[in-house]
Amino acid sequence: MNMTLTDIIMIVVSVFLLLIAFFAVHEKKLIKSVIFLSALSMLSVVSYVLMKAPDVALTEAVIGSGLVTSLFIFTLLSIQKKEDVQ
Amino acid sequence: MIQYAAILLIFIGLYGLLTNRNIIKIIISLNIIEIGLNIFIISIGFVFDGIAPIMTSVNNSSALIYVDPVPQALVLTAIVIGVGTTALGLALAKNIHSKYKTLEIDEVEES
Amino acid sequence: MKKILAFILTMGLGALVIISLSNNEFFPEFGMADLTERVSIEYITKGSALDVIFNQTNNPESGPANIVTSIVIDYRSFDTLGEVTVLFISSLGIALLLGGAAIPKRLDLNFKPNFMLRVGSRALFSIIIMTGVYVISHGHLTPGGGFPGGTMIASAFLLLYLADDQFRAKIKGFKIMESIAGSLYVIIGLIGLILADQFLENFLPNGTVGVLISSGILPVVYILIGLKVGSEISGIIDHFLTEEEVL
Amino acid sequence: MMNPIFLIAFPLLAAFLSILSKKLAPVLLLLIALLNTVMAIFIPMGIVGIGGFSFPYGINLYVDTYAQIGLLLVNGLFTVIAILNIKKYKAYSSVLLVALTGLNGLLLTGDLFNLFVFLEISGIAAYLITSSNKKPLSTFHYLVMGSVGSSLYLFGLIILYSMFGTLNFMDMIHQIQVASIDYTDLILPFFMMFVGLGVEAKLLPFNSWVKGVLKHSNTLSGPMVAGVYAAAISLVLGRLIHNLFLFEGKLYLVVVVLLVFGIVLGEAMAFASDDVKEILLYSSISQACITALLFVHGVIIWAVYLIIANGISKTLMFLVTNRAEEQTGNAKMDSLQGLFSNNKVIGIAFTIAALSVIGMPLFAGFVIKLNYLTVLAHLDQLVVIAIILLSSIVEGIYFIRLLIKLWYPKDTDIEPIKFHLSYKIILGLMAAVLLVFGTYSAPLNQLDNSIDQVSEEIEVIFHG
Repeated sequence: MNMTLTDIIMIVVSVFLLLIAFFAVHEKKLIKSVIFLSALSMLSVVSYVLMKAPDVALTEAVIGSGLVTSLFIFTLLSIQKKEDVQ
Repeated sequence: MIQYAAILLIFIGLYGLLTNRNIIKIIISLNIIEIGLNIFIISIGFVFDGIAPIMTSVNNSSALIYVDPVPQALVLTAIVIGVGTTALGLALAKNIHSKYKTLEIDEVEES
Repeated sequence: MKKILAFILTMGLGALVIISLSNNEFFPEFGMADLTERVSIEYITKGSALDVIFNQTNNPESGPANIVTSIVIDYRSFDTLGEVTVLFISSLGIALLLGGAAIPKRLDLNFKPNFMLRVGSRALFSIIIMTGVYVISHGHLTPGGGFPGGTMIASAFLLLYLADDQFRAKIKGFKIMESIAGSLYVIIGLIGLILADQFLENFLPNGTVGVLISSGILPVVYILIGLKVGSEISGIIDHFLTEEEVL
Repeated sequence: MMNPIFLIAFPLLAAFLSILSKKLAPVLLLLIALLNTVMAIFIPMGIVGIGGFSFPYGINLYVDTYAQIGLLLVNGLFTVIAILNIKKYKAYSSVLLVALTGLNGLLLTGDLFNLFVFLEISGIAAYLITSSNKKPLSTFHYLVMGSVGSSLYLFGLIILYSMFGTLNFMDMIHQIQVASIDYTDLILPFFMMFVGLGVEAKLLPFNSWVKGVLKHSNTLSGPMVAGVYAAAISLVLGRLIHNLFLFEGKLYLVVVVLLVFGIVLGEAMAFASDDVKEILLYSSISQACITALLFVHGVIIWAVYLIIANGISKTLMFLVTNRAEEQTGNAKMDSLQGLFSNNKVIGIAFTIAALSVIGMPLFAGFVIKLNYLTVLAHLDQLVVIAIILLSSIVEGIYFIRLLIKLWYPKDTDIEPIKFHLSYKIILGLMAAVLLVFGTYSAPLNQLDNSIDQVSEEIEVIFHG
């Protein structure tokens, strides 16, 4: 089996993708679920780089894990603050 | 291998959509579907010994074997559309929480 | 129990899709995509019989050396116009949904940034802005372009929001920038219609492939998109981080 | 000089400029809506390229009689709703301008990925319009369903792209015709795209969002979602079904069963409910399923007329009901009892629209239903005819019951609901259209199935 390095990394990445997605769905605490989502987004950046798509990797890195995660965190923080106020 | 993982990722997102009752979890499942779909779109354009579709001074001719640039252009659009819907979903989640004091769909007794 | 059943069902559906795709002989294997049968061979060779050579070919059908950018901005520029509208409508929607605050005030999260963080972030702010501007302006040569560059500029503002809990960017300025950049993009499209008989056509000469000042109006369009995306996402961040001033 | 791209570029330019000044936005909205309606009349036919590239490589717009009728209907209904709601919903002017861009883009575009982008634009605009109902959970439900729908559509489209290598609508049809492919390989992408679009078109698999959105709708979101959006999405779906999907074999069976089940379920739910808006929304679900069924069987011209008649009558009925509900507080049948006794004009208009939907003679609905049933008879689709006739009977029962309730007041007189003069004029005009085409139905027969010239255009391009 001439498994070059990239083939091995691809298989590892796809296994991790499925694992982290499953954890993200099954996690009870919201903060952890958001962290798993951000990790999933970072993994998708790795898979874009492996599949020779630098443009998409850059966009997904900045928007996917950067912006989307911060929006989720801000929403959770403001909801947490409202619940503490009650 | 990545292509099959991407398709399964879409269906894990769908599974998350079906079983979760928390609004934030539903938005997370939507994002998982979009991430899986984007990886699938890029995976159909991959060519084994192709190079990134950018001409530089090193690989400077259009005769070289490139990866398919069209799915990458489509994914650029799909990512930003995903951000648009996610941001709207989160704004709605904040509104729902401030109006009904809960994020669980079953507890929101909307008539 | 219900969850396990649902999981088996969805995984079964996924396996069904995978099987039906794998024994569909028109659907290429993972790495076996043949570009000559696809539309993309035209985009790579830029429609010219002889090879496009970096730094040599003069005035090809579509200027950018980055083929993905040439598709996003030149061949399928109408998609990107729709794309910019999607971001515009979602930032408008967030202003509508979250914007009701009469006297908006910063959401006081329970962390007090110390003096060092506030000063340090000012320095980092300009570096991030510079990277964003670089990524936008070199969109037609290197990976990146309007969308990642614009988001980088917005993340610079995000840094200021996080580092200083009293900081509030001037929303009015973002709105004007967003509106002007968007309308300029449509007006460039209409000029293309008047000067060169089709909407969004590149009416300036393309120059040689790979030079910074090349591919006509496209870098200008990408800069406009970068500014628009940057101001819109900063507006979204501001709406997420402000709340009603409760007197 | 008159280029179809203006129908998309001017509303977009107006939308970008409208956020600068709150006062200017409503004026801009009305101006652009009227301009679009006028432009939709004089729009030239044929393929219009964008970006200056040859046919399959750039994106192009395609206009034939089918698209002209659709544009006129969608822009006209949009202007009507905008005029009637301009005072109450000033803040939504920019959102409505973007919705106008999205709807025109849906009807004009000749590129399948561009269709996905415009589907998202009009979808997000629709989420924001329904957020005016002040029910964030039903808007959220609509957002989730809409996102899943467009993701499925994109999934199916990408499979088609990887199989045939093109995203252009006509190029894709040509490649499928040329490629010797048996239909079983096309089942997965076509079904994904059909279900994806079916979400927005209120067809069965994913239309649970319709109840939440339309039940709490107001005079802006009700007619907009039930009238304008339903018409635009049905036209787009019809064009795809007629030219691209060409259902056959197992997929044809599955689709027909889904649609028939949608009709029966819609009628049953409408029959069982006592809320005027619920009756209207379930009837519009079953009408959407009937329209899709007609497209699947190739009855193009009568399906388009059905979309026009439904668009007009649903917009009219939702405007009347929501306007009345604003003053009485809830839309239950008995709380709106005797509504028409003191608003004669509105009552007549609503009755004409209701009777036209049922298909009573003397109204446009009758002519349309008669013709498409005869065409179906020629195709000997007996099961489909039986279902449609059954649904018309059930429809007749609950609409007549509704009309009786709304005409004859209870003994206790309720405070009179007054309708603004503009309502009376515009709704009267719309009802008049249904009446005229009911009695004088000659012009309906001028057009025939050739209004959708996509296949002729492909002949010209590839074998011209």
